[in-house]
Amino acid sequence: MNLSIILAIAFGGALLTYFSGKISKKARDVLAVLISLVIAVILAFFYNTSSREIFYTGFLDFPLILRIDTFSWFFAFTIAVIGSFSIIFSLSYIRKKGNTDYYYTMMLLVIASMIGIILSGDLVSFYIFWEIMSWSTFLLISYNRGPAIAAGIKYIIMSVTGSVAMLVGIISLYSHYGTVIYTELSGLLYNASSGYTIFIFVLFFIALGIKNAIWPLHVWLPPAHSEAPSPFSAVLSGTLIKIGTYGIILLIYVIVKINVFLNLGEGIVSARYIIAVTGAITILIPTFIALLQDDAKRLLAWSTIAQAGYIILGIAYGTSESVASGMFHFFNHAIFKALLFMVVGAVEYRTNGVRDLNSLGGLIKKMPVTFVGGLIGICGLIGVPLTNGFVSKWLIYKTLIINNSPFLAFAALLGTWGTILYSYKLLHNMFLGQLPEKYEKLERAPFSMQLPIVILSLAIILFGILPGLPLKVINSIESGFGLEPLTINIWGITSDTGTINMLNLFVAVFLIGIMIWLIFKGSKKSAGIGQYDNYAAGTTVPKNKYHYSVDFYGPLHRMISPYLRDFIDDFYMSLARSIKNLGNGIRRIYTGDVGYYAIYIMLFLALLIFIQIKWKLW
Amino acid sequence: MDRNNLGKWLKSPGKMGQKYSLHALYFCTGCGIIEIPPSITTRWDAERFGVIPVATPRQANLFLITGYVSVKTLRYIIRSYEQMPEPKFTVGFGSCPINGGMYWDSYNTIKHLDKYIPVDGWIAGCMPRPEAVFVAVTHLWTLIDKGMADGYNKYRANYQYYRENQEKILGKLEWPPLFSKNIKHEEYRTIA
Amino acid sequence: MVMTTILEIIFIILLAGIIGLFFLGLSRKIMARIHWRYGPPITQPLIDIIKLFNQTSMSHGFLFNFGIIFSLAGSVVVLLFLPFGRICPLSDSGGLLVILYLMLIAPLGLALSGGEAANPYTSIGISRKLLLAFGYELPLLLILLTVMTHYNTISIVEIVNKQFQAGWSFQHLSLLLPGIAYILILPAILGFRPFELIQAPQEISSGPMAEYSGKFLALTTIQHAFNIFISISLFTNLFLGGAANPGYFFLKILAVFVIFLFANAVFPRFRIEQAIKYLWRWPSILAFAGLIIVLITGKNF
Amino acid sequence: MNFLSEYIYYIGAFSLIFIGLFIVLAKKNLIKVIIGLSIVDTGINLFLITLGYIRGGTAPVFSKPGLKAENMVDPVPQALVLTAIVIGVAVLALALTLAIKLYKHYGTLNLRKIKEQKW
Amino acid sequence: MVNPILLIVIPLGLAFVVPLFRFISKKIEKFIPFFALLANLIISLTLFPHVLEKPIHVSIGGFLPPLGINLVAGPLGILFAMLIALVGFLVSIYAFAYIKEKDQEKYHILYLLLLTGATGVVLTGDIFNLFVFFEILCISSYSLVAYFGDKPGIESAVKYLIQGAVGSSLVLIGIGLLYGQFGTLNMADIASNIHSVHSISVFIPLVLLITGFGVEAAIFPLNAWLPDAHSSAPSSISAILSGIAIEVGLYAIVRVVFTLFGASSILTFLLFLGVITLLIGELCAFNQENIKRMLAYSSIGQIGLIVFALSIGSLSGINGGLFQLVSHTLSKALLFLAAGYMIFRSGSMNISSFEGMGKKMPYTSFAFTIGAFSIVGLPPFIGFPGKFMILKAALFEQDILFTILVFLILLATIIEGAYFFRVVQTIYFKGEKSTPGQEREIAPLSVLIPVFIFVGLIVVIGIYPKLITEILESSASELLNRADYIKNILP
Repeated sequence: MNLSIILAIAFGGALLTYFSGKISKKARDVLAVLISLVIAVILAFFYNTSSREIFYTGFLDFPLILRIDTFSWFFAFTIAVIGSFSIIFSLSYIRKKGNTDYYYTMMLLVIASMIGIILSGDLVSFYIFWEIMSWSTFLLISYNRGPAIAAGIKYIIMSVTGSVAMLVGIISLYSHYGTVIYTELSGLLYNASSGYTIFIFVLFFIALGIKNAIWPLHVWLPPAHSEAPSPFSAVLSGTLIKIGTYGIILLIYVIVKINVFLNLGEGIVSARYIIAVTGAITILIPTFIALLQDDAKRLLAWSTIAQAGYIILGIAYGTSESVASGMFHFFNHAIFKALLFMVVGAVEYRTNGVRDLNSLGGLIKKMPVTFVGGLIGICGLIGVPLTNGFVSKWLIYKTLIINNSPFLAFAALLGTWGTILYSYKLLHNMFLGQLPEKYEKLERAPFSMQLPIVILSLAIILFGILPGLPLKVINSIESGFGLEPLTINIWGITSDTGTINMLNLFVAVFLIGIMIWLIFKGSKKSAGIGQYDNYAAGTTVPKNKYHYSVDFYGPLHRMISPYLRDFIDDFYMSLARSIKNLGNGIRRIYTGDVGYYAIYIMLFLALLIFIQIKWKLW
Repeated sequence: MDRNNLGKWLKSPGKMGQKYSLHALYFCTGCGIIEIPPSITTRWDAERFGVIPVATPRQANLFLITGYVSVKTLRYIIRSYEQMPEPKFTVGFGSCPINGGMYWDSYNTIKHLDKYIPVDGWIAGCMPRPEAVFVAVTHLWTLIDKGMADGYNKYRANYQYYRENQEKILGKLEWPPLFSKNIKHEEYRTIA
Repeated sequence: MVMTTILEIIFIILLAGIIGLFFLGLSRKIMARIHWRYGPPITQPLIDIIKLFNQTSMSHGFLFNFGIIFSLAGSVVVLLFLPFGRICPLSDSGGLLVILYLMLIAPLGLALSGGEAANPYTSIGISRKLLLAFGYELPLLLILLTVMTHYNTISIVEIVNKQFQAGWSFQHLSLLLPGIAYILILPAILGFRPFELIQAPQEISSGPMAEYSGKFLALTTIQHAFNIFISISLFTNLFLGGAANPGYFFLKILAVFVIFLFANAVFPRFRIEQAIKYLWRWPSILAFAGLIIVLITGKNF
Repeated sequence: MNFLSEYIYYIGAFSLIFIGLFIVLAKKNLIKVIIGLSIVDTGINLFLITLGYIRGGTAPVFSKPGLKAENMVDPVPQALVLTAIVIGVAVLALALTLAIKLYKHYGTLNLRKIKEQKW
Repeated sequence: MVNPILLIVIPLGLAFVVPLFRFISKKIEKFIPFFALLANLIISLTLFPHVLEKPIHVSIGGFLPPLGINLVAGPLGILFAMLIALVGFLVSIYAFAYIKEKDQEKYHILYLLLLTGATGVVLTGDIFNLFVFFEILCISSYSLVAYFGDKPGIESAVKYLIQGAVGSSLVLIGIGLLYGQFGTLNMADIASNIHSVHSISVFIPLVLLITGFGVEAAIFPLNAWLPDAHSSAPSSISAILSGIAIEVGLYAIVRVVFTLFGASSILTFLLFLGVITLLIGELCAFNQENIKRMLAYSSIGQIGLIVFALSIGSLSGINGGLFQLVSHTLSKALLFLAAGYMIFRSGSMNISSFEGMGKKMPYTSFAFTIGAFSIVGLPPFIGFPGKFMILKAALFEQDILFTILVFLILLATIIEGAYFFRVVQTIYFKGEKSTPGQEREIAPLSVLIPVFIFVGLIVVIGIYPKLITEILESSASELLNRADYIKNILP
């Protein structure tokens, strides 16, 4: 099997889907799902293989290379799977809206380009796919119109900013070392001056950080994630921002190499520490901001930034445990954040686009499967033991504490407790509490929505109990990076400094749960009552008078909201405004008066002569 | 007081539990409420007998009707009573719930509380002193022991009657009937 | 080996339940005595539980039931990770971090259960409960991080062992401050005064428990009992050197509990903002100072 | 004085050019500007002619006997000037046409007022 | 082998035949530019392989180079001729449906003359001849800008004319000075003697020529005519002006600077000038509401980028600059054509009037999007290799100055991206959601065909840039190796 075939299927499939949509809608749906699944299945066969091929030689002097190893397999496979679930989810989500052909094509194009990025073996093809991803994402973010337009423009401007910076980095590397192929570049920076390495680092981090939404570069993410169509939000949040993560790992561990990276700077001003602290800030501030959100998807978007902070923290910290936790958390986050966006999407679908947390409620009675998906999703997000988020978070806390960085650990832990608050708010305000009367007749989510929700929920539990499965892959990636692999078994991790065994936990929780359930079951049965039979000081609960999920964390809101303006966003907006004003000002030199124009010509002539007389240029 | 009688505890734990853990719901339904604070605080300390006030009818099994009951209050009394879990006991406090008392000819108080909800015991007087509360509690113990404090069963058995009386004075009630018909020993719908 | 573990587990759970209920009764008795009352018998919580199990109850649905089970199971599982004297059945499964995480299952479970009740009071109560938890977690995390950094381990068993060798944590200045901070936040963890604002019976009708009746109330009472036991024995293990045998351990936690009760019987109630501000100020500053001292003086082990 | 008589044509040509440019830069009436352009053209033409001019030279006709090549005027600038004149006329004609049209639209030829196309 | 002089003769001759064809049939006249440029395209394509081996030069009238006027068809010239023929050909197809006036023969004559002028400029080897062709180009473009005779058109044409006339006067003075010093008009001849005279006598003509041609090439601050003229000309002419006229002006400058004067020291100045032009163009375009004005300012920016790239002075820099030039020609022509037809339909040049165009005119909108992406430099479109090559050339200098300039260029790219993406969003995502009954107004085939040929070229060259890199490389080396150029013409 050839790697270029995957790309051919992916890109060709995207175009094919568009044209098949002109013929038959059924065929298009089937084709879209089929293509995404086929990519995932083909990628699955590449497990534990490594190969490398030149797939195109026509671009200037650069042979474009594809390669696969465990590292890229891990990312590519995750992306393909999440992508295909999102497409399955889209089947009914998108049916009500227009432009369906366009939607599927762009979706497949985004997935294809992401896989292209992951599989590429040199920086030029990395960049090409990166840009294709950027613009196709842009075209899909604005799909919902209205506020999505501003979101899209914000995204693409930041994205272009990042990618031009990265382009400079790539070309600079090429001009220094004469190659852009990972394997040839790797370790070459060992001899470079640290100033140059930092230059390269900064350039790449602008691009990767914007895509990964590291804190001061995150401003595109909340509007983009919240305004995009929900299945695409799942792709965005679950996989697209992880492309940034992939790039960062690639940069640090493949191109720069771990030994150079760890020796870059000293103590607190080392690259490692600075990036890790940035990661910690990325955890804290967005977590607090997420607490204040009233829009379900915007809340999840801020949460995505915060979780990306964990990943960055883990990857940049540079111990083998932290890197493992970063990659494991990437995997977990892809699953549970995709799941949560799908849950919100299902609710949005049934309630005709309502995402305002203050006007939903009580949907557990109407959409139980979706609710369970949401519950498991937030458990994974929080990292409740026996869900997948737990092990990755445990690893990062542990390595931070053992290696004597308690403040980073504090940030990570506090972020988790903030996560509890906002994720509970999400669940409570959508599914729990009072069911508004207008939603009395709501139906369950359609099957094509329930299917990915159920599978992803099961995956969360599965990888929570058997963290060894992904950790095994991560281990072999780490040994490729020159890090010491962890000692793992299928149930957990053993080491001198701290051991975790999910089997013990699972059995304990399971048995005790069963025990308590038996006690519960054994005692008197309870009568079922509805929400209108509530205690309300003797009165009946009024039906549509008020809604008590509004302002759920009011007291905290009052306390912290003055300190939590997104001043970074304000900064960027004022920057944009001042560029606009500058442009408007500069435009005034074209006064419309031809006399001035003639004077300009003469002035230019005078300037040229002056320069010659002054400096003798030629 | 047989609270420390281990044999009785083993024989009928439910009954003993009911006796010595009376969680009282006391709405400020009338002037009688003024006697409740002394009885639960330092001077008389009802907690020695396991009588403590609770905040919601869900957690309560003793309903104290403290004083006169106006028509408006009756609605809330009925609602709260129906929300209490079984077994539950009602005690009318003062003479007004018994026969109207000094409001015997008032147009908007009810004269006989037991027409609307079943009452297991009465404390006469205007006002009864806190000691009288304890007398009522000990009396209630006896009734529970003998199985005679079964107002909640009566309510179930004669629900039509009560509901009719309630609707006669209150007009149509907002909540649906608690029991569909007069049921003797049938549990209502269970799910857990 | 497995048999001993299982026996240990059963032993710990039973003992913790008994001790927790005893503490609950004791607290009521001591409170009454401080109020110049006679007070209920010390077995009163048990009587309440027996009664509650014999009552009917109302349920709002699946999650209403499940949340309670979830919450209680979370509390019980924590017990298995805490050294009780020298007994700690699951000492090798994650250490203090797992305990931290498992401690959050209980409030989460109650919150989920209460959430389905769709009662206004419940919603307000849950909101307060989670906010209060957020409030006390900030100092608590700093405290635990100080301890873990000081001993450079995440295993609570090892922390206890090291205290056997080198004396109680209280002897080190760096851990004395966090220890005091822990005592300051203990009422918030347990929901005692002045942090009774979660239930606040006069205000929001016992908050998250407003819809609980019968067995639900019984299970929450048991959970509360476990919670008292867990948070006090965590303190004992971290700062008072644990104990070599269960009896000695019991005496230690009893002493801590009684001191704590006397300290807290006289307070009125905070509002939620005041509570969070308080928690983020003094205990956090103390714990932070401890952490700084640990980082400056270096690790002792 | 010698300088003046030596370079009189150049001085004249460049004076014309600068006068024309000044008119283009300073005047606001379109017609005057066009006249200025035309003056510039004339100046340039004069300049080109001067380049090839030799004082007392003859026409560059080789077939005529008795004429020395050194005394012949360079014919190329004259050819250039012919072309340049044609171009100048074309521009002038076009400019005037446009001026008429412009006047129809705006009712004025004041270039300071014709400022709709700007920024 | 075909004589390259045909490239000039065919359109020039046919231009004046157009009125004659009116007598035969009025319908036929619009096809004359089509055939003329098709012929040109074919001729330049057939010349192409020969030129790569050895530049062709033709002496007109049999006089040998220093004396007579000669044509030099080097790789650079043929590259430009090919571009001119291609764009002219496609735009002439576009004009079938776009130019609807009764008396169209003026349009076609002037159109052919414009292209004749452009082709002449790039093919000639004589500096005065270059000026003459340049004037043909300029005069026909003045009149084409005013073709519709509406208020903005006339105003812009007048302003364009005044600036252009001043510019060409300067050129003519410069040529006169050159002739006065060297006694010859042949470029190769001048080039071979350029170092024999005092530098002050060289730099004045150089400065005059740069300024004069700079007006047409729209270098800042000589570009004030451009936004007016581009926005008020007919869209087909805007496409030609933006895609060809500016480029030809640029060619003249490049020819003068590289071949005629070999003045590599002025390149540093041009480098800054390019960056400033780029920044100012993009900043001015940033908040434009008029789509064509926005595209015009964007052209200024792109010219700045090309000037920057050419002024790097290395082989790869010139290579990148020429690539960017080709890419700009194709993309900007596409953008003007697509936008032009959308303006034609919506009746307004305001960007907000494009709302919902994505539904109404799906193909045109799609083409516009491709053009916009290409201009911004997104792969896999033609703009990307161009930008890539320029950055590569700049960074290969390994100079901190170049790094700073590169960052300024990228800043401009971001600004450019911002306003182009805004338009793309307006086309697709703004306005009312489409209703099922809404009918599409698909553009006529004669619009779609050229537009989609442009799209095809943009995508194909974007994916396979090697298609044109060969000729670009030999063009670049032609520019750099003055000695070869001189030797070829004056053996």
